[in-house]
Amino acid sequence: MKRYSALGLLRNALDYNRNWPAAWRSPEPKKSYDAIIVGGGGHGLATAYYLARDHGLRNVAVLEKGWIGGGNTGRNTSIVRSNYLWTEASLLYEKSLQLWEGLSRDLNYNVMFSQRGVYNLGHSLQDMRDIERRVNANRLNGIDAEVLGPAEVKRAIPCINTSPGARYPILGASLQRRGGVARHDAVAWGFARAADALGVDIIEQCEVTGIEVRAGRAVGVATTRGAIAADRIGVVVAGNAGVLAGMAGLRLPIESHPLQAFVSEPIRPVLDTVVMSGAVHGYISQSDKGELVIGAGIDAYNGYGQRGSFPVIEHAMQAIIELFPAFSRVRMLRLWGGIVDICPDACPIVSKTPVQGLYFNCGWGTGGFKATPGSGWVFAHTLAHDRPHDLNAPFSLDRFASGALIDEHGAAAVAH
Amino acid sequence: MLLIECPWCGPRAETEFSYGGEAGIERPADPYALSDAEWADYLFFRRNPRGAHRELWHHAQGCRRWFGVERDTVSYRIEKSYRLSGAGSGRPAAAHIEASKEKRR
Amino acid sequence: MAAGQPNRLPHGGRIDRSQPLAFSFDGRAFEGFAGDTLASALMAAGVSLVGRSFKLRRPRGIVGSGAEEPNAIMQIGEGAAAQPNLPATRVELRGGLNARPTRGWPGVRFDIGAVNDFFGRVLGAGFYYKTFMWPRSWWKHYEHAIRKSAGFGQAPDGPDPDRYEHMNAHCDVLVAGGGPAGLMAALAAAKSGARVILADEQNEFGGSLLASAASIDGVPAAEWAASAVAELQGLDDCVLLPSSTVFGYHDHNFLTIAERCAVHPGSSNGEGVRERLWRVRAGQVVLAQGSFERPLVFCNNDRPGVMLASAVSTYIDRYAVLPGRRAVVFTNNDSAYRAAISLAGAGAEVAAIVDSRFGGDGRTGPAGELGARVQALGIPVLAGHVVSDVAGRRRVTGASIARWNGDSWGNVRSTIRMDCDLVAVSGGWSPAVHLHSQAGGRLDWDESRHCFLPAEARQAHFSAGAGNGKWSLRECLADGLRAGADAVSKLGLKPVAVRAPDTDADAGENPIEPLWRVPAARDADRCPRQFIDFQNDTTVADIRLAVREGYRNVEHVKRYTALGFGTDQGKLGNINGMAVLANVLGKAIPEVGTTTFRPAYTPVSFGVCAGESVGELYDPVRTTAIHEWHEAAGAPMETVGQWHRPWYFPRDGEDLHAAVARECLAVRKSLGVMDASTLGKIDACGPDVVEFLERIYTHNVGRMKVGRCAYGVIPGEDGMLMDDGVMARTGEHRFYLTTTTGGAAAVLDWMEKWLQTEWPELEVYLTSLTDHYSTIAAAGPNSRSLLEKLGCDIPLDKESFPFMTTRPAVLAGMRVTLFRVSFSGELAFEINIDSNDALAMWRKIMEAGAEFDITPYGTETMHVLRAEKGFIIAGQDTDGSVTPVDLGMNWLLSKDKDFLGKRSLERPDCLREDRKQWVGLLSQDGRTVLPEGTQLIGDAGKPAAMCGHVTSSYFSACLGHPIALALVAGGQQRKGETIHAALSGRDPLPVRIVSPVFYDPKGQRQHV
Amino acid sequence: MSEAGPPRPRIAISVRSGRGFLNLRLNPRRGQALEAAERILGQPMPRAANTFTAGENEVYWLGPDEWLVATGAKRVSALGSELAEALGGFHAAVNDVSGGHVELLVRGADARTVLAKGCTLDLHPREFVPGQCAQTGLGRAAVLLAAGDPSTCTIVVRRSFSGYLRRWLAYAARPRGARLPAL
Repeated sequence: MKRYSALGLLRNALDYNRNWPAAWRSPEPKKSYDAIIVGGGGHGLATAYYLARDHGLRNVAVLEKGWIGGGNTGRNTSIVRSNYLWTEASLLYEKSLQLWEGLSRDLNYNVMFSQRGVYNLGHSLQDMRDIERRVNANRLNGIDAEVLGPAEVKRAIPCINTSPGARYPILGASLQRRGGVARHDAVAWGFARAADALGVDIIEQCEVTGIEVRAGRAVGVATTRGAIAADRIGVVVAGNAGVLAGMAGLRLPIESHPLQAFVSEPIRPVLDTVVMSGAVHGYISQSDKGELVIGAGIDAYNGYGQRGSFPVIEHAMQAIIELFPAFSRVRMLRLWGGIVDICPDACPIVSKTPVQGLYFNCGWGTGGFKATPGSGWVFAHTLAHDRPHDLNAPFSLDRFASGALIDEHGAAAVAH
Repeated sequence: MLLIECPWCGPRAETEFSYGGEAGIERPADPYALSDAEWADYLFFRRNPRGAHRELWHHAQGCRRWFGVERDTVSYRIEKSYRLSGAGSGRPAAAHIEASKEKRR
Repeated sequence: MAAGQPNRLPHGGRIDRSQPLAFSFDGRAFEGFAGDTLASALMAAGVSLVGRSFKLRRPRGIVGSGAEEPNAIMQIGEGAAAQPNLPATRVELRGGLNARPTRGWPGVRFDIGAVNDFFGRVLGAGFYYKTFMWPRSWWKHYEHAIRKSAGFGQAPDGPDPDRYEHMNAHCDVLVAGGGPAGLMAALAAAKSGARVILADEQNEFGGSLLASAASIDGVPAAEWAASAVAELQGLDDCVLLPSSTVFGYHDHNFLTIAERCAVHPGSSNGEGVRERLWRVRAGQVVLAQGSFERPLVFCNNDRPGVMLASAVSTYIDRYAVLPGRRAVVFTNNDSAYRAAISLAGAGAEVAAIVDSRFGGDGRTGPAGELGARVQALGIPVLAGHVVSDVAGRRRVTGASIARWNGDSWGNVRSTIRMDCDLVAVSGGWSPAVHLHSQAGGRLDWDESRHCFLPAEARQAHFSAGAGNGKWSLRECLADGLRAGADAVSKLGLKPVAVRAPDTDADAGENPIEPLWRVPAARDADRCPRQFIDFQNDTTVADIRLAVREGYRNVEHVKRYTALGFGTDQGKLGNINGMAVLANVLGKAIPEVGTTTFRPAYTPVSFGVCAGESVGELYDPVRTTAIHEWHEAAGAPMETVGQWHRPWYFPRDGEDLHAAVARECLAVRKSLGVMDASTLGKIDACGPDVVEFLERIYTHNVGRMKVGRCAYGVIPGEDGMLMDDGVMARTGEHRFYLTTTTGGAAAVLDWMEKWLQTEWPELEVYLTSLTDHYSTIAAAGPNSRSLLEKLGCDIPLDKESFPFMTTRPAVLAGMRVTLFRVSFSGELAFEINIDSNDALAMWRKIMEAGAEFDITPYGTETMHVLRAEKGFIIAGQDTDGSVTPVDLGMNWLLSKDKDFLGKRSLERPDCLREDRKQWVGLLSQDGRTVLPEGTQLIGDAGKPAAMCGHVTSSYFSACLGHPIALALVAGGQQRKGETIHAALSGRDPLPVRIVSPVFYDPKGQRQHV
Repeated sequence: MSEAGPPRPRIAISVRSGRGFLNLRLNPRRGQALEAAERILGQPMPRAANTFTAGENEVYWLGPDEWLVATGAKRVSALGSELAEALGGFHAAVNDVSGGHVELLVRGADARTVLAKGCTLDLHPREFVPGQCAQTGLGRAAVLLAAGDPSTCTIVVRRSFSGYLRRWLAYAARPRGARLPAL
């Protein structure tokens, strides 16, 4: 891999940018691999990267049915934080956040991880109890967190409405200063480039149509580009996990729903942090280009259509205007939808399965983007050692039978 | 915004309804006869298909009836909606009622 | 010529010269006319530099005349009524309008940022992914600098002074677009008796007819449009929506339209409506939104003065503005010839029509009528030539013209140089297929028209007119008529025969020949910039770079180069970009893929999407029948779900703590009263009601005698506590159930779902009585005396009316139901009364209670009193992960029956002994009130594993010390143990695990 | 306050006081329960979904086994007892819900247009004809709407939402001079 550098940028510019190499190759699939990752989203590419970097597994392919990063990786609001309620969840997301903090250098690709802070607003006494509980738990887990009053929120975010007369007045907030946003496409591209440099084959336009299981062991996949054998197969396909599981005769406790988001036209910088609210459902940040990036709620029905119902968008607009009355005249530019796979406890499954050599990483719900490096890191460990890392052991498939759910629905109303 | 046909009130806007998930999940007659895994399957595991889906909707702002809908989860097109206690509910409702009456006796 | 309007033509146009309008742009004063857009007025005034591009800060002029405009992005107005990012082409001029350019510092005419243009090569596509990484901690500084140049306009600085609203509408046929095709479709549908809505984004119907020189049925096109509109207005059930953009086509034929009602931002003053969102459910839809002209891609094609040919015509014919004095027209199709004719007719000199076609056969121009007209006007046609570059920086000063051999990627040498101040370009047309695509419709590449056409519809819609690839006026009219009739037939109506009008418009006989990139003197990476996306500065070289770096999928290319991500959403550039990409990849255009369009077709304000549900209407405030008394008493309100409940009742100067201490003591010592009306209340009756409730609740419901009350909990099927409340058996087959305030709707839904979907054989009727009954809780040792004083028709002594029973009664002359239940642990009565009488009863109670110093209390005191007694608040002490067993409620779980959730309690995790269990906590120091949400740790050492958290915590005035409730791992077996509360900024505080019942553990006080 | 300026929508909103309500549930296919109720009410019960009958009382269809009887506040108690007695032999539920409902009357040429701002039903006079009723949403509240003549609608709303709904109606009826195309 030719490393990017300031000097390289200049040199290439002088040469009219005619000598930039491809960021990743487009190889033909081999007959067999040590490991196959199904799904070329951020999580899958990260898994391949960490397999190659940390576990010495370089004969690895990432199979992507479309184009890499074309699923939820490219369809989210790019928020990164680790201030989850339950210890199990917060430690996993914290691992991810720590990886984010060095990711640009690590990958030699600027993923523009911007630690501009994440505010979770409280609008009722119960919200504030939940915030207090979560912040205290985060701190004890070594995760930065603080509780702010409405005046401090107003000082930090001048355009927010802290009027006590609001329908749902802001009573306070939690703040994770290390949280922030990143450039979503760059994450997929950066991991792809770095994994490719370590020998990983990234194969686009290659749809997996079957998983071959022999004597309880997964031995390969059938694809639109032929059969490919593999010692182990990791499946990371948000929005398709159930379909892939079905190919191996497995069932997953997942339901897929539309989740919508939208951006405004680019405006001059007015909001330099991330604001989330559960009661007044909406979350918002402003991109480096100036767009307000806003997440709406989940549509209630199951849906794979990558689009949702308009009233959900209307509601998000109302929520944003509640919080930021001045944004009423700003205009929505683009609206889109993703598919979120949701587990009963709003926590992911990063797990071995009853099929030997077949591993699933799914059910990230609305929390997938922020988990990208951490998810890949623990999944790579799970594949390489055929057992979960301590961090993802609680997120195994058998928790649904034992009842050991990690219910992030409960107190963390906004699980984005 | 979907247009959902309530079997009693006719087509109404989606905002009048609440969603109830996959239809036809029957509560096991004897939960204690089930292993933990089987119980978990009933509790948490759903078909979640890409394509035709039988699901429950509740006319929450209308007649308060739960009913069944057959909808495609990709195109969102609704093939039909049906009363749970009537024909086409996907489960033989009348027979079911008789059977459970039996059980109670 | 109008004063200060050097480019205004002396005659013509659809402007009102009797109404001059003064406006300002960039701090300078100008004048235009009513009927102008800001763009036409600026052009009339001779302003050609109106903006700067996003990245390279290149000087930019007006390119188009409609929604596609990428350059003239304006800030209109100021303060709270400001409107950022409006394209000048879409701003109707009004007197006093204040417009400012949105890019460029210190100004649009001199912009420091223009240095970017010189460093442009470094700033190629994706450059920021490759840099700003060293040193690691510096990204925030780099980003700070990058953000400084973010965005176009500025957000308003205060709450929106204007109003918005929604309007739900239903129609048989919605016609999107009121040009020739749309008008014909609407006429065909409406005359056949269909309910029609016709929406057009412009303030006048007619679309292209408003700037057309053709005549229809013997009258000028614009006049014909006006008469068609008049005819539609005369028809029943035809709603005409001008200034209304259909911006979203959603599932199930639901469409959203943004209507601009008040032209002047800020002028509605809270009275009128600025914008209205039409939410339309349409039987059929006719999409007639026209088409966008494509620019041509050549060196420096972004210079001010390079304009779309159709826009040139529009400025001349509709606005009577001459965009240039000496023009070069550059085209690969016939339509630009009309611009040449318009220019010549308006007195401009057309130096040449440079037509890339006809190079091979030696002809000098197009055959047919257009060719003849151009020839008659003496306009030279340079066939087989291209404009390869233009000169000038802030305004075009000349064009370099070269002979073209048909190879887009070879090099050409320009042989001709022409002076000019305007280059009118046409690269062909792209139908506005956005709504068709939003509706799920596929797009097909048309090899003869060289554009994407709508393929078969996926919802109930038809495309018509230019949006359907029908370029000539005659075809548009006929196609609109056809689509209208098709829509009507699909609805089962009989289409009424409508005659297709006749027109003298030319048809354009010579086919377009594709020209996706004009070659230059040097190769595509080294030649001057050839822009594809003007706003985002995406060039041909950027696309080549993206492909070189492996970003080959069209979505990767778009994201890597920002192509199509501007406020114009690629209306001008996307097709050119895809074609160039296809060229670079050596693929056919349809192989590269198409874009899936998403709403919004053009940007829409947050305000109009939100509608009226903002501010106090954001969410209903639910109030009880006694609410006005609480307000008059000055009680601050607590938000509980949608309800406003009195939090506490401060007496002069009291804070929360003082008021609550006083209220608590009053209840314990004498008499308190609270409004508990928000509790959910359900009447359940029927022959199977006992069987039903046995399945829902955990206790033995059947053992309750008529007249008895019982506390019950409802677990979910996962065994976790969902809700709780007191129930009363009011008859053999009848129960009165209460739920928590927040759980009322959910519990009723839960019960109905089981009844209707799983147990339809059970005969039970559930009726919500939440709003009908108000509930007044009178608590305290003197509560019985209060009721006696009010006058009650039943005996109230403890033998006749024991604890946990209910009786109908007449109290103070009013019919009530009394419950001897207590959430405070004191002697207490809950009075249920028809809400119509509740306020009167409350007042009587206050009056009668005076002698007992009756004290109204709010939710906070209620919480303290129940905590002293160890009663849970579902949702505060529980969080969806807590079972009744965890709460120490084993006594409530019947062994004799199954109930929902029971099986789940047998799962291994639910049987763990170290589950978090609910206990009481006492601060060892006897004075610290632990913050709710405090985490608990085993010992004070660090790092400490958390073993639980505080769910409720108060100072108990009655006990004289703080009390807390908590969930602690294995807590029920650890009573007496000391653990630690991890307090922020302090040493961990030792706390002792105790029983959650702090007060009157034997429960004697409520039994008196 | 000055009333100058463009006209406001033509709509009048009033609260009907002195009303009493009964919620009635019975199985219309079981025995003669429906007929028994009709004898007490002295008028037919609506059998078709989303219709109501007007006589001495208004009887609104709420669901396949549920009706709302609107009557005078003074009469409601006796009527409820009579119904309960007459239906004693059937699986039926009669509940006085007078305290739980507020009835509003909306009149005027623009009444339906104003309602359409917050209601997704098709309120066109040809579609929502006299004798029809519907439970639906209005703004963010659930309501029962009943069609009188083309310019009159009755709204029944739960008491705790009535304050909100009246504010919503006041807002929706307020704008001046807006084009309000007839539905």
